[in-house]
Amino acid sequence: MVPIQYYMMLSAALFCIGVFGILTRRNALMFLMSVELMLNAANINLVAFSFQNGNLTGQVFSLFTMALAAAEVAVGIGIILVLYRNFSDVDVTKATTMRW
Amino acid sequence: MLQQPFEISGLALLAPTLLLGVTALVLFLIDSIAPEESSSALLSGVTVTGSLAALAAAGAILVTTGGDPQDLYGGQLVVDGMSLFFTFIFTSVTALVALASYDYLEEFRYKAEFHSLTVLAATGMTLMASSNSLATAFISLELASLPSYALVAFLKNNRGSVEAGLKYFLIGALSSAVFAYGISLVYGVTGHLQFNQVAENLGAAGDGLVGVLGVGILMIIGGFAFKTASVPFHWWAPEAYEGAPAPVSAFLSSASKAAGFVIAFRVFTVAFPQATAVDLGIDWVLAFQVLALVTMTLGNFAAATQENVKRMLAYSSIGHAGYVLIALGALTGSADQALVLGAGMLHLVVYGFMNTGAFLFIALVEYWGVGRTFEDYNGLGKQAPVACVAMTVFLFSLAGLPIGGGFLSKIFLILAAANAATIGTYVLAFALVVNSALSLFYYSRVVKAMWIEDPVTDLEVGGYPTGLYAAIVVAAVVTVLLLPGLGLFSGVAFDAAASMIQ
Amino acid sequence: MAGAFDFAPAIALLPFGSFVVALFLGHLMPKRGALAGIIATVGSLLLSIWVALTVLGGETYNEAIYEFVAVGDQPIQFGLLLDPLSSLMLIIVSLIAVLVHVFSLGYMNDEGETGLPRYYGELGLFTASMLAFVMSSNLLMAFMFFELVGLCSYLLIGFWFRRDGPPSAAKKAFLVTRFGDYFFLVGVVAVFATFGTAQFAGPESFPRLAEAALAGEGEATLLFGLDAQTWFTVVGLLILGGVMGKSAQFPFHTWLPDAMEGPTPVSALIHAATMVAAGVYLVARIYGFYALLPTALAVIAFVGGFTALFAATMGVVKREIKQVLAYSTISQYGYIMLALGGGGYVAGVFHLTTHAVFKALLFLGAGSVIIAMHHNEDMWEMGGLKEKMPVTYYAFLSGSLALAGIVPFSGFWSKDEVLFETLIHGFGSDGGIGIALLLAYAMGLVAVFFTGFYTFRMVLLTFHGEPRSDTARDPHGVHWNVKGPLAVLGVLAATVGVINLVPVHTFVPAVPEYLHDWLFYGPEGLNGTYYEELLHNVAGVDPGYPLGEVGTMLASAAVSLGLALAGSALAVALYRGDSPVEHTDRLGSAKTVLFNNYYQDEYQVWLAQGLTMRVARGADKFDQGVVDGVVNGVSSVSLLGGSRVRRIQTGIVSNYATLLTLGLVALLVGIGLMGGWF
Amino acid sequence: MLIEALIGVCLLGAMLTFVAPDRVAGKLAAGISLVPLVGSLFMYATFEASGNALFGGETMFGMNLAWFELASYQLSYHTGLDGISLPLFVLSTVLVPLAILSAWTPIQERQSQFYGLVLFMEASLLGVFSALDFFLWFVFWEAVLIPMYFLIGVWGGPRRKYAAIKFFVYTNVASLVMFIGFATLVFALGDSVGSFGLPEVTQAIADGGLGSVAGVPGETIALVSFVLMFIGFAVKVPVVPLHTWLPDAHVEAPTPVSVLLAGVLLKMGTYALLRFNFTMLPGVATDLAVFIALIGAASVIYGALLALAQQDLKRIVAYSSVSSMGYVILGLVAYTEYGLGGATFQMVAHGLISGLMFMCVGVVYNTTHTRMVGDMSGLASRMPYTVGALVAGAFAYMGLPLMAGFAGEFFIFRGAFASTVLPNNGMALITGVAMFGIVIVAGYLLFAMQRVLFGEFFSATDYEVREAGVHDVAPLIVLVLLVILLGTAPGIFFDMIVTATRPILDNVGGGGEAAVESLGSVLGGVR
Repeated sequence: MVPIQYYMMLSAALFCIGVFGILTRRNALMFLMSVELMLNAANINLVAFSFQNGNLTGQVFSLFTMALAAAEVAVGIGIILVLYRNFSDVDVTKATTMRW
Repeated sequence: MLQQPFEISGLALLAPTLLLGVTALVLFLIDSIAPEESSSALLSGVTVTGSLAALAAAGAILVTTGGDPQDLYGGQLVVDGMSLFFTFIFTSVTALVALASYDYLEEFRYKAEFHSLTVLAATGMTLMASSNSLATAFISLELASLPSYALVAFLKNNRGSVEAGLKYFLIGALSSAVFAYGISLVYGVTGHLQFNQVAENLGAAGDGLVGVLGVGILMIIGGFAFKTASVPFHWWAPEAYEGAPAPVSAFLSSASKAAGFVIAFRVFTVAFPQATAVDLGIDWVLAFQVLALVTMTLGNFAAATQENVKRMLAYSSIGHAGYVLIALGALTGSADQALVLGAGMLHLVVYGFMNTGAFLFIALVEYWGVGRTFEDYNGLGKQAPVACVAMTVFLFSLAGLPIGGGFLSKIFLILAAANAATIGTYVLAFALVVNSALSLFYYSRVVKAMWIEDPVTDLEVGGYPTGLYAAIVVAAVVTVLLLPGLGLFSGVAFDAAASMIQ
Repeated sequence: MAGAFDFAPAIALLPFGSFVVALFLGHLMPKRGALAGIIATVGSLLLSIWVALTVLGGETYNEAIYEFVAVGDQPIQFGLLLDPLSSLMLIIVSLIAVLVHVFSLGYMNDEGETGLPRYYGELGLFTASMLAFVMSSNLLMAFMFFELVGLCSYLLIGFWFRRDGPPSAAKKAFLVTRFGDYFFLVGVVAVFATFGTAQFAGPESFPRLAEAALAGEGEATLLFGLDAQTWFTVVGLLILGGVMGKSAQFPFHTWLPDAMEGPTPVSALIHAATMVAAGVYLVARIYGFYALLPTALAVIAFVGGFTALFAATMGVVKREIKQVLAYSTISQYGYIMLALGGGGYVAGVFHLTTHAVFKALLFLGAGSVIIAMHHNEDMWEMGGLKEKMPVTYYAFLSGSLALAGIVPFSGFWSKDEVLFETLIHGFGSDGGIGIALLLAYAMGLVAVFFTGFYTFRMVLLTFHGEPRSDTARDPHGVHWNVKGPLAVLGVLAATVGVINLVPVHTFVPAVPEYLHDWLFYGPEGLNGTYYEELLHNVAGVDPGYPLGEVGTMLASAAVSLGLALAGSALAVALYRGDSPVEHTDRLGSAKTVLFNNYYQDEYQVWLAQGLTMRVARGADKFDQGVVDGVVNGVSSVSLLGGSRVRRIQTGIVSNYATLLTLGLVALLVGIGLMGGWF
Repeated sequence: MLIEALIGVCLLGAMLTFVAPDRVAGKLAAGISLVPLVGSLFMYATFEASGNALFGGETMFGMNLAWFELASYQLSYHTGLDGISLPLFVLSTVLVPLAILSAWTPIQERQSQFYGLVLFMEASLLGVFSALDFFLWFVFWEAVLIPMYFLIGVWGGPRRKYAAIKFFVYTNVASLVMFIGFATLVFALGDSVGSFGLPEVTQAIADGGLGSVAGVPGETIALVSFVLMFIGFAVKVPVVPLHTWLPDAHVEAPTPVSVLLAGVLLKMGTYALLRFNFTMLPGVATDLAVFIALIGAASVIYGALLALAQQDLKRIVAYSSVSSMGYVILGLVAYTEYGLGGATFQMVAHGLISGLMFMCVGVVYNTTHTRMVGDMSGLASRMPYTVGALVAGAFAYMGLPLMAGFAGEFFIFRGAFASTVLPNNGMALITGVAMFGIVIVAGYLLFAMQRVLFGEFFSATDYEVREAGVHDVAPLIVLVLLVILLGTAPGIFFDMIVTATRPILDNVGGGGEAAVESLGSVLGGVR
């Protein structure tokens, strides 16, 4: 059996990649994808721990997470659409009419 | 007590949530029957009725059960004094916002969508209040958040609104990912998601997993910090509140913040009891102290020099999040924890009215098209004395002057900090004093503009919208009445807090 | 049956009533309130005489009549103390008040002054306060009325408030006396703190308690760890501060010459005969306390002797008639102080009495001259008034002879006794006090010469020679209401000395010494006999007669009379003739000093305006700059901080994400390190 | 019940006035404010309670109802008057109608709002002096700020916005600091007290309920909360160096507001000091007596010096208030009957006198439109009654006997000089030095009077200067008479004050000896 630590390292790595993507990418879609990576890192953890702990709670919860992620993307895409309509760009750093 | 799913009593206990959900569906229904000519009055009426019905249901349940915790769905949800108390806040704010939206939305299409999104978010918030498991917490949090994103970006041809929505959404998505990851770590260590079971298994972290658990807990804090607009997850708040339609700002800054706090209260008192956590070396109380300090200071200092009233209120809202965080930061072993939590709850209930009222006043000003800066408010008191009196009440109550309940609830927070009697909480108490003084300064800038300054240009307010006025006046009256009448809530609040602390 | 004492409160209340009536109804009355004042003061005079007669019958009165407040067993009361001393003073005050009221008819009404109801009201209030002060049974009550007479003095000096001079003089008078009163007030609270009571008389009075404490009996709270003698001396000197302020003793004398800006009747009443006497009266009143304290006595005597000489020298060069009289007043009160400090209780009171009479006379005489001269006070513009106004002249001359101390006028007797008493006590006492008294005596003696000089310089310049101005050639006539009081006082000034012909009594025991007997056989603890015992037993002040009792007396009298005559003769020599000339240039550089009053005003003005104002302005700068600067600075720094803090909200969502992550990591690391996770 | 009725009248009156048309608002408010006046005089006439409300003494005219529960603490609606609070209560009800009268002339804009706010403030003031539960008291205490902010901010002078916000923020911070102090104190009492009622807390402390909290000994907690409360109240008093809001507020405030500010609001500070610090924590007070006394003396001298340097009449009077309130601090810390009683009496006396002075200056300003000393002179010939009142007020300020100021000051001096709270008669020394204030006060008032009132008439502003109207002068006369009345018969208030301060002294016990040995423990305690 694969030790739980490996799963954790995997998920941590995935999470960090997601964070890195958020910090470096200006494209809203890339931003969204990075968030998905982070959520999936959580899902890996949940499933792995579920297996480790011997209950199904984690697995069930990971299903919910996926569903929510999808919903989130739906809303997100909508917002990105109107962003494009108003700012003619999907660069998240372009929308800076409000600051300070 | 083992509750069977779908047992009739269970459904009855969830009546507020269900009523709100049904209201949202009814709104969709109305919209789909007559998408073009749906009247503002009808939609607002339905929303207000639905919210008030939920409010009444919550009250009825509270009276019937006396606030005793009632587990539902195997303990995934719980209905107790705390959840009902916050349901009261959510539904009141929703009703006020819906009432105000009657005028505010008059010119817009998609009124029904607006109302149903509000009600759906409120539904999510009531579920958050009842969540008794990290899973339901996450789901209900998302249920509250997703409609909020859409609401903020509701004015889709307005760059500000869209930008606000984007920022809110992006930070929100990031935060929920952090939150989810934190949940997964906690689940990994304890093997459970339900709060009481998490608490029972916290000890499992003893064998080398403290770090994992600690990181998980702090990430969960992050999720709540986003919802409550606390440092360092507050970044969305100034822009979202400024850019969003004012009623939405009111809704988010009052109800959504309260929702974040109720789930935080429950998680940290039930799932991660302070004594156990501190024994393990996970001093989340300290973390909240730091967050409270930074949040209130940053919020107030940034608010102090704003030119835009709405943005000032947005920052002040961050400041208030910092105040309420004292309720978590003062949950030390030495504190009377019921007092501390209760103080936070009371501040949120008062804040629900006064802050909503203040933002609704902004909505009124936007409705008039007067302008957004302090100077634009000059001489407004002569034009619209009633609304300006109400705004004065809101602002002074926010500043903690005894014209409304905000006075008592703020000093209760100081009291809570003094009660905990550690160096950290005293620092918080004095920080609150300093910040409160600063807030008095910038709130009174608005008051000064309204009453003391002479208008720069010929100011003409355009009409006296009934719905907005009604909402503002109701909020003002309740705010004032909460000064002598806070006792109506204090019993519930302190009992609820006490029963949760055990 | 109601006796005199039952009506005693009316002595003060009557003039108070006239104050109210004159002030509020005066404008409706003929003579604008003067009648009310005259009636009231005559009533007071009659009652005072009745009281004095009753006291003469051997009765005294010392009762509380009004309880100000009461806390536990330490009430603060208003009471009346009617004994020989106070009843004598009552008569003096009410008598002079009557005369001054009458005189005012001529000086104020006939001259067509406006604001007369205010004038008479204030006179009434003054008289009431002064009489109440005299009757006070305790130190606090005395202090209170002491202050009230100060108020009246302020108001009356500033009566002509439309001019610039009087308000300024009034302010100065109040301020300088206030400075003395500060010490007095500290003394009053010190007396309360020490003894728990401020009663003048009775077995529980503070002088008696002090005596007991010095004898090692009884209880007195000594402060600052001082022994009883030292502490009591401190208290005594504190009270003396008020005395010196009111009685215009050096260095608090500067206000009195300025106070001459007030109407002349006011100068006569307040700044010569009565209010200024309040200070020395107070010393006499609590003589039982001072008699215990040799150091205090020495200070009193020394201050008195110095002031007598100091003021007399300044009087020599003055041009205005009232200025001469003002310095003379200061000087004469110096003598009274000298007497009291020198153990001459009776002598002091005697000189107080005679001085009140002759100085009131001189002021009223000067007032008469001033009326005649159309309010020109410069003596060098006068001359030759003797023929034009004989009544004034002879009355004035009587007062002048008394002032100069020429036998047999009243001033001679009293001044002689003052000097004699000081001399013998100076000889008789051992140690420092003896030397101090002798020094003080010497100064007082020298002052006699100057007194004679300035007195007759004044008389000659005013009344003799040829008129030196048109007004002097054609003076304004005066009426009966001016002449009447002058005549009364002129006679009194010449004769009042008979009340205490001590030297004569020594030779001819049949000649009575009324005042001596009157004061020596008063009520227990308040009489001269008792004071002598105290002086002897406690203070160590004893009489000594180097030339034998009679010889010393004769020698002393001869010396002082000789000096007075010498001074007078010099004045006559210099200023007689039809057209006298100024001789001040002969004084050389001393002239400048004297004309500038030894620069006393300058340094006091510097203290008030130069130093204090500078300190005040400095404090104000400090307050605005530092204290308030900190407050405003905190606010500015906060707002500046606020405007900096908001800059981190850059508007770029990627930055937010970065900061969010950094914040979370910082929190993780911080809490983790503290919890020992790693 | 009567207290509530009067507060209710004020509140209802405030609302009524607020909606009344401007032209009747002044008269309406004056009429309404007569009700509390009559009520409080009735209270005075029928007052027969003795003892101190905080030591279980009988109180009158109040109520005690449960308000709500704060966790394990019961908050109550508890009011009542005792010998300390009744005089101040009466003072408030006397000054408000007079202030309203004096507002008729200068206040011409937004009158109904002005008078409404004044009545609202009266309600709060009455509450402050009658509340006996901490939270209730604190509500009133803070509520006073709101009308004051508007009254200064809307109707004030050129720098009114600055002055208003400065006053607002400064005093608000102070109140909250004080709140922390009191909260700390109550929590340190632990289970020995179940409420924030002032009598309950006082009793619990007196019974030795202060225990150690989290290893911090009770004495230290008492010290800390004393200092916090002292700072909080000191701002209100105000005590040097926390006074700088006062001159600004006074100078900018319109006359009637200055009257109330100086007359009543400052007394809230000393009243609270007496009620809280000096009643509840006498041990700490005597331990810190040397500092407190020095602060008091410094206020006296420094405030007077500042007044000396001013050219604006209002600033002069404002700084004199700082000076006069310093005496009150001295009297309080003395812990003698005359000291405490005199301090309380002085609150009332100074309330009347400073009110009188501000009103006089206000009348002068209404006429000449200037307050600068150099801008006018010789007013006495044009406005005799006003000047008469001003002279009377000035002399009362200087402590002229038979006027209220002297009585208060003398009691304080007498009490403080004899006090033994400091070893080696330190209090006598400090008092003696502080008393020099009576000379300085005379100095600046006499100088100002000489220049403004006397001499040739002159006015730098082109307004016709003549005697003010009846409703301007009448309040002045009334106040002069009251000052004289209180000065000749101080027992009117002093007697009842003393019955109420006696329990405080009893609680201190043998103040004298205890204090001597406690100086050492101060240094120990502070460390």
